[in-house]
Formats: sequence, C-alpha cells, structure tokens
Amino acid sequence: MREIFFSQAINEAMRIALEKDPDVVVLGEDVAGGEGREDEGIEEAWGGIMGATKGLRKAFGPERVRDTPISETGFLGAGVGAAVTGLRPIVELMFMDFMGVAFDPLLNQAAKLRYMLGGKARVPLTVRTLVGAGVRAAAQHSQSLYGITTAIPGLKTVVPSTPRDAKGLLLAAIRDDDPVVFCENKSLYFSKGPCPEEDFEIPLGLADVKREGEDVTVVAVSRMVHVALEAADRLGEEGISLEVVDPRTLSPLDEETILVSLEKTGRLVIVDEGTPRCGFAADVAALAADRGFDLLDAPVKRVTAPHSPVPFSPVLEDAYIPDAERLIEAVHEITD
Amino acid sequence: MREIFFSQAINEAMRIALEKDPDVVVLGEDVAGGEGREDEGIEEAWGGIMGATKGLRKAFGPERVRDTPISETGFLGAGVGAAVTGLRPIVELMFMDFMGVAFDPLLNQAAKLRYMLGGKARVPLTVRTLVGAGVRAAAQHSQSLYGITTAIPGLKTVVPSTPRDAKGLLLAAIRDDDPVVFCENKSLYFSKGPCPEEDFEIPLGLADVKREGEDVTVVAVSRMVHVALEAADRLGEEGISLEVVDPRTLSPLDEETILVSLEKTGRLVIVDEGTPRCGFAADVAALAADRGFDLLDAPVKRVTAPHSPVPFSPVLEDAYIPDAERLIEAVHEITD
Amino acid sequence: MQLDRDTLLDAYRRMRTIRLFEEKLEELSLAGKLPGFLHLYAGEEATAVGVCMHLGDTDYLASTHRGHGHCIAKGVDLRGMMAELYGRRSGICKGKGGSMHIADLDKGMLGANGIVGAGLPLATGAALTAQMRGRGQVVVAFFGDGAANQGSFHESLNLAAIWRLPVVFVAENNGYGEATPVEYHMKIRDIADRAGSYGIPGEIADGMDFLDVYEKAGTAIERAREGGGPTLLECKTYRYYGHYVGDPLTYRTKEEQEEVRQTRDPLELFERKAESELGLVSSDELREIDAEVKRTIEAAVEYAESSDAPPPEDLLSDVYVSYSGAHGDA
Amino acid sequence: MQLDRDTLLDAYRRMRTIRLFEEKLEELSLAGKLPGFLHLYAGEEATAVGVCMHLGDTDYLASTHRGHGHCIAKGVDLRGMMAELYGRRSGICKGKGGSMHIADLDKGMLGANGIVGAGLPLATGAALTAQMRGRGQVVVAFFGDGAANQGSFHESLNLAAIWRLPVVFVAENNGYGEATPVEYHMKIRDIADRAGSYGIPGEIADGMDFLDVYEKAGTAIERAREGGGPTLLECKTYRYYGHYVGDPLTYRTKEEQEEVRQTRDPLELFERKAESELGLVSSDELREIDAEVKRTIEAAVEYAESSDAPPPEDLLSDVYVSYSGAHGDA
Ligand SMILES: Cc1ncc(C[n+]2csc(CCOP(=O)(O)OP(=O)(O)O)c2C)c(N)n1
Ligand SMILES: Cc1ncc(C[n+]2csc(CCOP(=O)(O)OP(=O)(O)O)c2C)c(N)n1
Ligand SMILES: [Mg+2]
Ligand SMILES: [Mg+2]
Repeated sequence: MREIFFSQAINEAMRIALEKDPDVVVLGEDVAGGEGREDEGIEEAWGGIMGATKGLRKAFGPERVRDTPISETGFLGAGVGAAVTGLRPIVELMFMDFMGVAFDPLLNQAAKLRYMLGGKARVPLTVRTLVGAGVRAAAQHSQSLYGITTAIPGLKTVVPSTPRDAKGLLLAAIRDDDPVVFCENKSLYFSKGPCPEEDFEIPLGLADVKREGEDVTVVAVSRMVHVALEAADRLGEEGISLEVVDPRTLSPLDEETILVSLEKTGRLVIVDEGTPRCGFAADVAALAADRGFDLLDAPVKRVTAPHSPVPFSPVLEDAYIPDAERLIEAVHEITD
Repeated sequence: MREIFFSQAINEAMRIALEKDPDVVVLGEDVAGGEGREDEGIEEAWGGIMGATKGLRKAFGPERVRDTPISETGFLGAGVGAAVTGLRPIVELMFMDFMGVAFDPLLNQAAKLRYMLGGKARVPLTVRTLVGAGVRAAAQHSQSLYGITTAIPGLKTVVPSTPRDAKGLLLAAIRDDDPVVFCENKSLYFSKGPCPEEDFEIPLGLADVKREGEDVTVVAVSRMVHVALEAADRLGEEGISLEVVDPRTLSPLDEETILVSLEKTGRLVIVDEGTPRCGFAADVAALAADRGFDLLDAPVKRVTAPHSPVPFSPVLEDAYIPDAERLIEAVHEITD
Repeated sequence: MQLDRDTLLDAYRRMRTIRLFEEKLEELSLAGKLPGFLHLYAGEEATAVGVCMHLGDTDYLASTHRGHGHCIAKGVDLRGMMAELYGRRSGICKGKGGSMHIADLDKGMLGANGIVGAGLPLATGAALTAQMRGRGQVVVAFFGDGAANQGSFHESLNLAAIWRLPVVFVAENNGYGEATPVEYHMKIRDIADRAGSYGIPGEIADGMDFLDVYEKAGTAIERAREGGGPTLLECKTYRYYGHYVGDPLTYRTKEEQEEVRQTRDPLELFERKAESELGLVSSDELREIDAEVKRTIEAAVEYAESSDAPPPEDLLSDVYVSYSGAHGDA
Repeated sequence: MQLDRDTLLDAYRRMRTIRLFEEKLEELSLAGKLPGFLHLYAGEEATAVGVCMHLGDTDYLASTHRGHGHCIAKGVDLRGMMAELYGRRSGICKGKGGSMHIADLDKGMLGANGIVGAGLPLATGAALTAQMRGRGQVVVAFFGDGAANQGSFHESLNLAAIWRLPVVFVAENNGYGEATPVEYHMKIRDIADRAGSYGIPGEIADGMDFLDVYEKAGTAIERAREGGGPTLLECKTYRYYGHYVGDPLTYRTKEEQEEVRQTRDPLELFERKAESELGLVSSDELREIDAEVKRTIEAAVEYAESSDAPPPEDLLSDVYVSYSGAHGDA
C-alpha cells in the first residue's frame, strides 16, 4: 500500500467528507489564510498552521472552508449551533491547550444538548485539535488534554497513532452524529505510514492490537504507540514479549480488547503522554483493577508525564515525555 | 463543640482571613449584591447566591468585597493577575459548571505561571465553587468537576465534607501560596456539624479517617462521605465493618492514609458523585492497582454517577447520585 | 409596519399566555409542586412576543435561563412545557431538561441555557446553517444585560458581523443581572452602543411596548432575511418577579417596582394602544382571550400532573446517538 | 510631552536593541541554534518603547506571544532573556518558559503569554493590586489586533472600566493575526472605537512613530496613575517578519512589506525626527549606540551559549510552592 504522511491522511479525510456531503464545513483560524485578499492574488495562503487543510479552500470555496477570527468560544460554539441545526462542521481548535478559551461549548453545550433536549438533538460536530509535547512549544502549546474530554459524558474522544487510523477514524468521526474531539499528535504529523486511497471508516470504539505478544499488555495511544512498539522490539531481544493495544478512541473505550489481552498476559502497563492524575492511564488501570482483577498477576504500572506543566528547555522536555526506556523499566518491575 | 451550618463555616473562614490579612479580597457575582445603590439604602442585598459571603461587604467594604459583572474569564483571570502581584484573592465561581467559561485562567494561567516563570511567581488564589447534584438544577448547574482540576498540575483541589473541615481547609487554602480550587457541595450547605470558633487550619493533603473499620475501605469525599457513613451504619448491622477514608483534598492526595487502610482491610470501594471516566474514583483505583496491589484481596469497585449529564427530573436525578444502597451492593460484591 | 387585527390578537394571546403561565408557575413553585429553580419572564412579554411575531417555525431562537417567555412566543406547546417543568416523561424534553434547558427543535427553539451568554454562539452557528441553506431563515438570540458582559457576546457579534449572518441579537435589558444593577455592571447606558464595535446597526426599543419592539424587530429581521447581516437590538424592559422564585428582591425598591407595574405594564400598554389608539381590538375580545388562556394553562397543569415520571432507564438514554465499541459499550 | 536628550537616547537604545535582538534571533533560529517557535517583534519597536518609557520597575506589563520587545522595553536583562531562549538554566525563567512565556517579575514584566488574549485579565488583576496598594502604580496590557476579538478583551475592558482600574490597554494593530488580515477579522477600521463599549477613552497612535506613541501613551498612563481609569490605546504598526520564524509570508505582498520598511520604519523615523526636527541627538551618537547594542547582544549570545542546560531535577520543581500531603507528596 502507498505510504503517506499523517498530515496527508487528515487532509484526505476532510477532502472526501467535503466532496461527498454538502453539509460538511470546515471552520478555524487560518484554515485558509490570507482571506479577503483575492484582489491581490492571494488565496489560501496557509491551509492551516500545520498544512492539514491545504487545498480545501481552493477546492470547496470560502463558504465551506472558513477562516475565523481568534474567538474560540465564538466559532466552536457556532460549530455546535450549526451542528444542531443540520450542518456537519469540522472545527479546528489549533492546539488542544486552547480548550481553555473554548471549554463551555464542549463541556456544557455540545456534550449535553442531546440529553437536555430529551434525545431530540443531534450534534454531528468534529473538533480537530493538536496534542503532544516534543516540539519545544512549552507549557501552553504541548498538552495532551484528551483525558479531560474523555471525562465528559456526551463527547467522544479519538486519538489516532498512524496515518491509516487517522484517515479512517476522522471519516468516521465526521460522519458520527455525536460530537467528537479528534486529537492529532503534532509529533506524528510528518511521520509516514501505509494508508488506503479510498473512502473508508474505522468504527469509533474499536481498539487495534498493534503488536501481538504473550507476557505483558501495554496500552498506549497516539505517539506512545510508537514508544510501546520500540520497547516491544527491544524487550523482544531479551525474550519478553509485549502485546501493544491501541484503543484508538478513549471514549468509547474498547474495554473488551484490553481485557482479552490481559487474560493472556496477566500483566499491564499503560503508557501515556498525559499527566498522571485522573487521566487516561488511571482510567485503564481502574478498569483492570475491577473487571480485570482476577486476571492480574502483578501491579498495574503507569508510565506517564509527570504531574507538572510541559517545560520549554529541550533537555527537560525530553525527560518529560515517556520513552521506551521508562516503559522498559516499568515492564521489568513487574516481570522480574 | 458548637454546631454550625456548612455555609457558616465557609463564611467564618473568609471573615477571619479578611480580618487578619489586608491582602485578602473577595471577588464574585453578587458576593454583595445591589452594588451601587447605597443612595437608596441598599447595601449587600444578597451576600452570595447561597449566602456564603453574607456580611463581608458590610464589614470590609466595597474595595475588598467586590461584585463583578458576569465575566468569569475576566474576573477569574484578574484574580490570577492580582495574586501574582501580591494580593490573596478569593474568587467565587458560582457553580463549578461555569468553569466552561473560565477555564483558561485556571488551566493555562494560574496552574502554570509559577512553573513557566522558573519559580519566581506565587499564585495565592483561592477559587470557591459549588458542586454536586440533588437540587433539581439540571445538567449545567450540578456537575462535580473536581476530577478535572485534580488532573491539572499546578492546581490544588479541596473537597470538604463537614463544617469543621470546610472552615479549616478554607483557611489553609486562602493562606496557601498555590492556586486552590475549593469545592463546596450545595447539598451540604445547610447541614450542621461541630466546628471550632477560632482561627484554625487543616493542612492540605491530609486525609481524615471518618470511621474506623476492618473489612472494607471506602474512599469518599464531599457529600459521599455521608453516604459512606450511612452505608457503614447499615452494614455494621450485618457485621461488615467499613473504614471510611475522606481524603478531603484530591490534590495533593494523601496516598499513604489510603494505603494504610487498605493494608488493614484488603478491600476497596471508591464512591464518588463525579462521572466515572478519568475521574477521582479511577484515580484512587489506579493507586490501589499499583502501590496497593499486594494488599488487595478483591476487585476495586467504583460507585459513581453514570457516564451521563445530570438529569432534571427528580426521579432520574435521585437515581443519578450514588447512594448507600448502591454502595452496599458494591461492598457485598467483594465480601460475599 | 402594518398591523392587522389578527396579528394583534395573536400577539396579545401570546403575551397574556406568558403572563398567566408565569403567575401560575410562581404559585405552583411556592406551593412546593415544581422542582428546581424558576426564572420567570413576567414583565418582559412585549419583548419576546414583539420579536417572535416575525418568526416562523423554520426560524431559530436561542434563549436564556429565563426561557419560558421565548418558548411561548415561539409557539412551543404549553402542555409539553408544563410537563417538562414538572419533570415528567411527557415533557417537551422528556423531563431531562427542566426550566433551564427547555427547548423544542421542531419549533426552532434551540433551548433555554443555564450558562449566561452561551446562547449567542449557538445562534451564530444556526445562522451559519441558515445562510448556507439559502432559504431566508433567520435566527434570534435573546440575552440579558448581564450577558452583554460575557466574552461570548463579543465573539459572537464579531463573527456574525464579518460573515454577515442572518441573526438578530436581542438584548433584554431589564436593569439587573441577578442582584446587580446595570449601572454598576457596565459604564454605558445603552447596550445598543456596543454594535459600533462590530460595524453593525444598533437599535433601541421600548421593551415594554409591543408596537415599538414589533416595529424595530421587524426591520432587523427583514434586514437579516435579505442578507443584510446582523443587528443588535436592545429592548429596555423589566422583570416583575425576582431573579428566581424565592429571591427576596432586596436589591431594588418597592417604589421602583410599583412604578413600572403601574406605568409601563406591557399588557396594559398594549390594550391601551391597540384599543384606543389603533381601534383595532376591543377590551371584551381581550377578556375573552384572557379566559381562554387561563383554561389552557389549567389544562396544561392537569396534563402535567397526570403524566408519569420518566422510567429509570431514561437516565442512560440520549447521552449519545450511538456509542458502541467493538463489543458494544454503554 | 517634554522630551529631553537623555530620554530620546534611552528610547533609541531600547528600540535598536529590540531590532538587533530580533535580527539576531532570526539568524540563530534559521541556523538551528534556538529551539522552539519565535514570534519576532521587529518593526513594532516604537510601540513597545513609546509606551514603556513611561513605566518604572514597579509598574506592571502583561505581554503577548510576541513578547521580546516588551521585555526589552521594560528593561529585562538581555543575557537572561537570551539564555532563556536557549533553554538554559541561567535563563530568566530557568529555561522553563521559553519565548512564549518569557517574564521577569522583578521588572514588573508579568510574562509573554501563549494564549492569545490571556494577558488582558492578568493585567486587570495587577491593576486591582495597584489600585488597592494606592502607590500610583500603573499596568499596561499589550495585545494584538487578532486578540481584540477574544472574549477576554471584552471582559477585561469592561471590568477595568467599572472599577476604574489603573490600566492601559495597548492594541498593537499590525494588520494581521497570523495569516489573517484585520480587514477580514473585524468589520471596523479602528480598534480604538471599541472603547465606546466600555465608556472609556479610545485613542489612536501611529505605532511606527515613537514620538506619537510616547505622547499618547503618556497621557493615558498619567490618567491611569491619577485615578482616571483605563484607556484603550491603539497603535497602528507592522511586523517585519512572518508570524513566526519560518512563516513563508504568503498572505501579504512584497510591495506592501517593502513600502512599510521604506516609508514607515520606526528607527529611521525616529532618527529623522529626533535629529532633524528636534535637533536633540546626532546621527553619530546613534551609530555609537548601534555598535554598543550590537556588542551587548553578542555578549548575551555568548553568555547563553556558555550556560548549562537545566539539571534533570528541575523538571519537577516550581510546580507548587508547597505540595506536601500528610506523608509528603511529590
Ligand atoms: C456563565 C454563568 N455565570 C453566572 C451564572 C449565574 N446567573 C444566572 S442568571 C444570571 C444573571 C443574568 O443576568 P441577565 O443576563 O441580565 O439576565 P436576566 O436574568 O436579567 O434575564 C447569573 C449571574 C450563569 N448561569 N452562568
Ligand atoms: C487562544 C489562542 N488562539 C490561537 C492561538 C494561535 N495564535 C498565536 S498568535 C496568533 C495571532 C495573534 O494575532 P494578533 O493578536 O494580531 O498578534 P500578532 O501576532 O499580530 O502580534 C494566533 C492565532 C493562540 N496562541 N491562542
Ligand atoms: Mg438582566
Ligand atoms: Mg496582529
């Protein structure tokens, strides 16, 4: 299969969705760029801060691919209002950290409208956003806040790790009738992987076993899947076999696939770039401690970012992000 | 000891703090009420939506007890700016649900300033806010979102369950040099309990064993402590003895007290009014699954609100909130 | 604006319905029959109705925590509303929303909102839908004077302005946000002046006078329908009851309240103008309507009280349209 | 405003420092020596300096993502700044903040901010402190044209207005928010007009002309110091580089950029006015300053490059002042 960049996979999914469904619109800051300057020969100057929306404004026009002012509550809230009245908006929240200025439309509107209206409303909104540290962007542009959206009933949260998953899940997210927060890791943006050309969907709530193994189950999403695979390679050399489970969506969470793996291995490590308190790693550990308790042969380990903001300094930031080294240590702790 | 209402305990703590420290100010919507109408003989018309700030504006004047417009990002952000420049603000965020419109000052400013500034800043801000369901206030006025603030490094989160704890912890929170989110359960507001008259502090990060017991550890905060105590009474009659641990602060979390209890009982149930995913119950379960694993004799059970918004209808809302019945069932599951 | 008899009678019926509905709610609430918090709309009838007379079912409306009046003005079924406020299964939101989230998408009523200011972005988004559909639909966002200080107000008006969206932002300036007088919470007298920040028209109407609201809202809505973009319309009004049922009203004088009721009551003003000045309706007709409305409301109460509470399984439905993992979750 | 030689030379030195500092950063960044994203302030020197010449160390400043110029104008140590941008322990924030969070509380510089619009509430709060202290301190909040559409702008100006806080809100209108022209992102020409929404004065200065900014900022800051409350001061300016280092600048024409550089350059404008019109300084003096500044910056680079990276244990410090549970946590 052809290999494409993660960013291209995102772009293709939006392009297909826009082509096939006239209700799909794209809103966000500089998703086009240079708007209003056609006279000067300027059109779609940027195509998104990371280029993910490149070409969309040219192909689908300024009505359907709209630059917004810097007003996240305004345009994300408008995304909710548009969704509930029949459009299928894809809203780009440039960095997930900016949830700070756009939290109400997610927490109290998108997530709750259907319930509050007794099931009459549909909110087919997709919020695309960047997560992850590693690019020296410091404390306010590096957070992995998907634990927070996972905590909110009414939202779905997707965290893809490969170009193929990104494309198939984004198409599913856009076409889903519930609000979905779609988290793209900026460190994966220019990584390549196989990805079909056609229109296809990966169902939300379906985990993928990225590597089969016998001894320890490692649950990981997003960039950490690759850390887990690296650890699996290295541990394989010492004869320890990891099974790497990538839930791909945190909400809904495919609990069964995790438990089935645990049944085989009896050991669990969760590796997550989010911070440790009330996060995704704790969530999976709690699942194991309850439904998986009888399957467990050892303590459930969590390898996460520390309970601290993301530092700027490269040496500190590198120490901040969980790596294969730390994961291997955790595995040793429960296999020695 | 005299018994007072929870609301009085909150009021007394603020009064003492205002008296003793000229840098303490109180900001919030209608913390006074009727502002600007002295000419008409109107002064401090409300004293807070729940009466918690009653009398403060009269005693300390409109400079130190300030009504704000409905601009949560503005005045909570101003609280951060005031704190970092030397005041010690107590900001009332009327309902924790309104975090939606005031999230950035917490997530990206208060929580991170000290770190981003390399330790030069202090942010002695206290945010008081109401949590909890049970008063038919529906989906946007009933949430227990303390799991979200607990997840954020740089913030502290306090969740008192009794008037005494409320007073001692609020005084400690106000005097703490870090930003603290102080969550008051509206259903406890008019409950009474013993509380010292004098100025005293309960250190943040210190759990309280509300009931000693042998068979099962129940971890609970806020209103759920009382649910746990009720269950303890009822189970006591069948010869099952619960130990009720009230962490009182979720961040910092007193892990040791929980583990010490677990060492004795070998069984753990967490009961929480928050929703289940990535929440406080999962967090404590994860602790048990790791550091407490060798102490556990049974699966770790979580009794929480469901993964849904809070419904309006009284029958549904009553079913939404965890009660002694459900806690007892969970205990039976792991003791039978 | 042309006004015929039918329009006037229709408007009166809606206004009287709001008034009596709210009076009934206060009575029921104080009698302990209604759960939860109620923010009553009485006193502001001319604003909701003066605006909504220009809207059809395919037009949208985003409301506030004080949403009953908007619902009624937009034609939402009274029985469904009353059952909702009782928390019954037959409620317009199956009893899950209650007063602060009362809504009816079939009538274009996007919902009351417990978050002050949150309706404005929703309305802006609905207006985006309307603009893209190109069928001349219009959206109205109601919000209070207090809400005019929320960031969402600013962001929404700017966004609607630059996209020239078909939305009318109606500020219901009733002089107070909770217990805080507007003279304290902003330094300007007229919220309409804020339109200047967005390059859109700002108008002021006497929110107690149906005819004035009707006229000015008509102009703004017509402009929006024809692609002329948003308007900020401020209606100067007054709420008769406290912020919520139970509010001791300690922040305003009795004199002030009585004066408004005596000199500016929207129903009396309407009657005076429609009967004496326009000579289009008679007092007798209006009294008949009063009686009818009363019966309708009593019937709604009966309907609500005889309706069932939601079954326990309703707790978990309607969170998602679909939420199935590989192996069926939740 | 009176202007003496010393003030002018001081101002020039600060402006030239900003220009050369930013040019050096671009060079270092393109050479791969500096980690992270850099938003350069070059072109806007007259705005930061024209304002900050009126501020002392006890006055506060809240900045933006484009904060180097504000730091330099406020007197923050260049070596500490440069080391910070290199992520070194000797950095002004121990290497933890970087360009987007560069700050120095000792100089009243509350920090660059990675969240557009977040500086305004912080400044408002600092102004509350200033007001309560009663020592005549003043706060300045810089923010961009793009930030003027954030809710925090609206909420902060209103709050500062009603509390009459000693804060000056300085809009740096450089024509773009990232790649979006201001004519697209708002429908009005002058951000200063938004002052009308809050009942405070709105002024416009030529942000490329030090003398004009100096004068208008002086008036606003004096008003604030004397208890006259906030002002919204808009400075029309231009950024010479892209939004960040690496931005291909595809959203504006070469002609536009060259014209500004040739006709409105703040340093040249300054030199022309200060030398020819005022006759207070000579070009030779300025060239000397240029050379000195250059050396200072080179020294800062050397300092930064010879400084150590933070030790690993720094990762976990400075999260809290104290975070000890019963049994010592974190
Ligand atoms: C974001 C938010 N802040 C505060 C509140 C609490 N609250 C509910 S209504 C209200 C006053 C609203 O005033 P206004 O907008 O003038 O509307 P009115 O009640 O006068 O109709 C407040 C402060 C809320 N519901 N949401
Ligand atoms: C809340 C938020 N939204 C978006 C961004 C991304 N962003 C960084 S700078 C910028 C443009 C800011 O424009 P303006 O306020 O005009 O300042 P300028 O860059 O022109 O100095 C944007 C959109 C951000 N950092 N924070
Ligand atoms: Mg009002
Ligand atoms: Mg700009």
